[in-house]
Amino acid sequence: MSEITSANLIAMFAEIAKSMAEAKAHLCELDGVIGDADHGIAMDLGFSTVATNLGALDAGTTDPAAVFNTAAKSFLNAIGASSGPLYATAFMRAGASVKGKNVLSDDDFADAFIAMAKGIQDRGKAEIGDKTMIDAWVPAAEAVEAAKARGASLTELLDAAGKAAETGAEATKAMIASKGRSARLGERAIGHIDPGAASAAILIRAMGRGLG
Amino acid sequence: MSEITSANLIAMFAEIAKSMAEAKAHLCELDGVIGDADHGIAMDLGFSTVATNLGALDAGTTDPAAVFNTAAKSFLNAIGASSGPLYATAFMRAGASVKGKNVLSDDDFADAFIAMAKGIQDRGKAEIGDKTMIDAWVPAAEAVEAAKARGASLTELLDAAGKAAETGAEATKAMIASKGRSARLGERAIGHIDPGAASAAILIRAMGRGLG
Amino acid sequence: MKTKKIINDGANAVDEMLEGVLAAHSAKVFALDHSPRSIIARDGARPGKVGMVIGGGSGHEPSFLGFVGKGLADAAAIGNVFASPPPDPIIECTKAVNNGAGVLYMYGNYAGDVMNFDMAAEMVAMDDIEVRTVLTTDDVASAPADQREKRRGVAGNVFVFKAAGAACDKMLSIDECERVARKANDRTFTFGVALAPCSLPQTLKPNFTLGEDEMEVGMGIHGEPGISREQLKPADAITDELMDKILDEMAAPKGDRVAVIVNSLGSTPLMELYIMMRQVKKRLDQAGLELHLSLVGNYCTSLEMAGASITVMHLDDELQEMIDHPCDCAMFRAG
Amino acid sequence: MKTKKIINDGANAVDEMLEGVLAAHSAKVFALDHSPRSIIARDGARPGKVGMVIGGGSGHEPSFLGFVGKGLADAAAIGNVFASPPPDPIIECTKAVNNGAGVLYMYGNYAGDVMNFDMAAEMVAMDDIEVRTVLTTDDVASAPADQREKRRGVAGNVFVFKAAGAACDKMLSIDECERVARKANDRTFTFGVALAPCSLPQTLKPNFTLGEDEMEVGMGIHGEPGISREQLKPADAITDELMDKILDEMAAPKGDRVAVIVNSLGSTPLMELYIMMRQVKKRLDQAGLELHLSLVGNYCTSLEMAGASITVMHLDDELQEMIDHPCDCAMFRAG
Ligand SMILES: Nc1ncnc2c1ncn2[C@@H]1O[C@H](COP(=O)(O)OP(=O)(O)O)[C@@H](O)[C@H]1O
Ligand SMILES: Nc1ncnc2c1ncn2[C@@H]1O[C@H](COP(=O)(O)OP(=O)(O)O)[C@@H](O)[C@H]1O
Ligand SMILES: [Mg+2]
Ligand SMILES: [Mg+2]
Ligand SMILES: [Mg+2]
Ligand SMILES: [Mg+2]
Repeated sequence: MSEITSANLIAMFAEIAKSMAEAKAHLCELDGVIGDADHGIAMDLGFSTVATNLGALDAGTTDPAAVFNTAAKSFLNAIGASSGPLYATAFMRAGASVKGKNVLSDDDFADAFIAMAKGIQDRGKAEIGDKTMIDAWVPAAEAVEAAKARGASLTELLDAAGKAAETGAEATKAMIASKGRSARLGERAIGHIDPGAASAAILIRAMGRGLG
Repeated sequence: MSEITSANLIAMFAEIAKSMAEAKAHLCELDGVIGDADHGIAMDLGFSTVATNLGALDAGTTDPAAVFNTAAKSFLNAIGASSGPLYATAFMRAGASVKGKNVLSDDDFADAFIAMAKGIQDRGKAEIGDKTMIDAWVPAAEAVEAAKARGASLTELLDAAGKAAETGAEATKAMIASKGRSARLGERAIGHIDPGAASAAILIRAMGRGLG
Repeated sequence: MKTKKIINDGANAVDEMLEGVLAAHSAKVFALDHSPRSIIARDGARPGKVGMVIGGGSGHEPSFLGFVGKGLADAAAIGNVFASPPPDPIIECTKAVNNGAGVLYMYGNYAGDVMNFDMAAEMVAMDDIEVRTVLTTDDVASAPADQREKRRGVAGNVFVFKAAGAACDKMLSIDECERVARKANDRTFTFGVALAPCSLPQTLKPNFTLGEDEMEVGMGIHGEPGISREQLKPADAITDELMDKILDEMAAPKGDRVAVIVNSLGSTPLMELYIMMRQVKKRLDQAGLELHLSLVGNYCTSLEMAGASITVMHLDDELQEMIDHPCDCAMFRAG
Repeated sequence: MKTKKIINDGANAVDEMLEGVLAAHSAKVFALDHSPRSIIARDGARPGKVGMVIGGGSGHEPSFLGFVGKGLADAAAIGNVFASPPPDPIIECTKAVNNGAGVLYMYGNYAGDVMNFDMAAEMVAMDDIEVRTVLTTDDVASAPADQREKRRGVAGNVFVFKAAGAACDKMLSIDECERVARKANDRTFTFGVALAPCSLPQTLKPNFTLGEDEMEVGMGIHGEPGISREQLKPADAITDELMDKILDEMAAPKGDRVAVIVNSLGSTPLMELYIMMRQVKKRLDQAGLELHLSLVGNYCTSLEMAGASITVMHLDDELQEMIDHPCDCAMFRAG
């Protein structure tokens, strides 16, 4: 795909919503072990609200920045919680990075993706190794950066991002948490995947499918 | 036995206490089905307190009436509940019926037994067929009356009482309750033995063993 | 499998609880030295005032001991878990709050309580203390309407005691206090459902069993079976079932005022109670009744039983005045 | 097996609960028309007074919405179950209670709440509303003493909010209110145990598992794992374990006064709480500390979780005055 339209973005968010609905119980289980068992509820509710609100937009008259901003506001207001501000910031930053454009090139989308990861980092102040969604998003953003540099197709780029996110999420198993609810667990968190990292990998994979 | 002393009565109450301790869980289960699941607790606590308090008496200087009255007061104060006033009245009536005697003949004991059943009836106002302990006590008292009339031994008399009580208790299975907690159950009480009738049969059997 | 509880020896649970109550609320209540299960209000009985003694089994906290205090009961006699107190603590409570103006006994209508309180009343009559007894019979599930006197007393106790306590606090005569108490009881209706059992501290065994998706309609507050076992329904449907019966029996004309308790049987949390309250309000609105006061929370419990009851008191000017009258107890304040 | 709850659709539980709260307590609180999850005190904000906004996830009732009212918080922003509210209702609460004297944000220290309240604070700063934030960090189980700022806020909220609310009600300046709030938090310590899990209304699945005779020491109020899993012990031993740590950290000199909360996490009944209270009093007596005030009951819950926490606030004259100051909320009264 060489041009990503608002309609494409809306379809992408619909695909994310679909995958979160499917992953809901699984994500709640992961969160139950080291957190408060609601991460699946939050992600499902958040993205289903996003999908509904985006569905009400006229894709023809809404620019990509507005799509991202609507997603941000919808997600935030639907759920609050930790994921709310993190993903709302991600989508606002994506919106800011594509401000003024009517359609996005693959490079524009890569920049938006990188802005998302940066937004989550700025909002949550987590580092790699803190056992959070950052452990999926930062490697994914790095993979996107590399794919962009080598001129990869959008499909390749998002596939690389998905792989990196999955590897990063898997790696949280071995970590002690130092941000979020599980930060108080110490050693007891080891062996359990971080739910936010797991959902990040699912989300990034859904992006690939939604835009593919 | 032709003479029943205070020491014999104290031994009888000790035997009752022992059998209630054994029947505790069973009686709670019966009460759980149609009542509030505490009948075993009440009977066990009540008679263990009776046994303790009687154990502190000097059997040589305490007359049978005083034994019954101590049993009545101990039982009542230990448990309250429904069984408390019913058995306390039973034992006070038994005490009154043997007032002034130092030892009891078999006939005296038969009269005391009959007074107990009468006391429970007076206090609780239940009739035969109401699905209460009365369904065990009244047939037992009738058996005692008949045994006394035919000059049966104390052992025979208490055995007849025990049999009658057991038959009476068993018969409560078929009844709809009209006194006590299960009175609100209507048809749903059918098929379940009344816990107070069950414990009455156990108590009367223990009397036989305790005086035997 | 045993129910987990934060207790020491189950046999001592009631006495240890009372020690904790006295430690926490020594400014409001004390126990008689010679009768530790007689809980007396510090600011209750006074010359010329009708004394008010309530009581019943333990395990229903804050009922009954939590309602002892200025403007409500002057004393409570405390029984074992789910068992009436014996006459002795009732007698001691009576003597402690008697000021010659008579003493009102108020408690739920259960065979055990009736026998023990009646025995106490007979004994104190010998000391020339005039006792009047008003039984609460608010549980609509426990007998047909034409046999009101056979019904059990449940969460409606709170309103009935409250009204009677106010009458006593206003220094009305024993005749008047009794009249108010009877009227309060006549106009109070409770209906509840249980979702899961509780366990007595002495056994730690559930006192009844319910299927995975069943509820017992009309369950008693000691786990006595109710009137029907049904599939668990949505909150609005449950509330409707309870309110249908209550509103029907109450037969209040449009424009009248009511007071409501949405009561947890123990472990049902406030979130669920308020979801029920929402539908209660809808039903009252539809019936044209004005909601004057709502109590939502744990008022008459069955240890950790799951479930809830709805109580509606049909107010008149007098009852409203009594319900609004201030009271200040260890576990309940109003006005 | 699903947990039985009296709800309709789990997805609507919070909003339906709020409708019920408004129906029951319309005299005390209202929701903003344009922001139904912003609950405002009728008799709260007034000219010259520092506004006080609290908030957090639902499922902890009576926290937080029950503490909105005269003398305590002026508003609460309500989140989904166990989830911080988003910035919008916080912003609307802030605007509703702002009177130019500044607004105090108070809430438990959780990543989600911090992010959402901070976003709100950034937004209202653009409207020239001065916001000060005081996080509660009373849970001694959630980080070592030298990392107090990492600790969670749990039932100690009640005392910390109460003290701050009194300072606001006494018309102290924003600097003073903030100082009182910080001091209250610094001197408040909570430690708890969980015996059984709760289930979110959306899933009806227990949010953690515990063995048949296990308890989790230091469990968070959202079911976050605590610091150790132990065999269930007798009430006195549990209370000792909690009090040992609290008294050690509090390090109060003999003769000082304290206020105590023995809090149910949901389904642990009053009987058990008062049995704990009994041992709390013994430990305070041994430490030579005077028990000034006790709250025993459901103050900061986790839906129907079983378990309890003990909170001790180390009073000084100022905090005692703040704790005794009258307040009158939908679900809490004092003074
Ligand atoms: N400061 C942070 N930075 C990045 N991610 C975070 C941070 N705090 C929490 N998270 C992520 O949020 C996830 C939990 O989200 P969720 O369950 O929706 O929120 P809550 O913890 O409020 O219940 C964690 O698994 C973690 O990945
Ligand atoms: N009025 C009565 N007359 C005779 N027996 C009664 C009466 N009421 C109740 N009982 C007996 O008491 C038994 C229940 O006793 P118990 O469980 O100890 O008391 P409670 O009902 O107060 O829990 C019933 O099974 C019944 O046999
Ligand atoms: Mg979570
Ligand atoms: Mg019983
Ligand atoms: Mg009983
Ligand atoms: Mg959460």
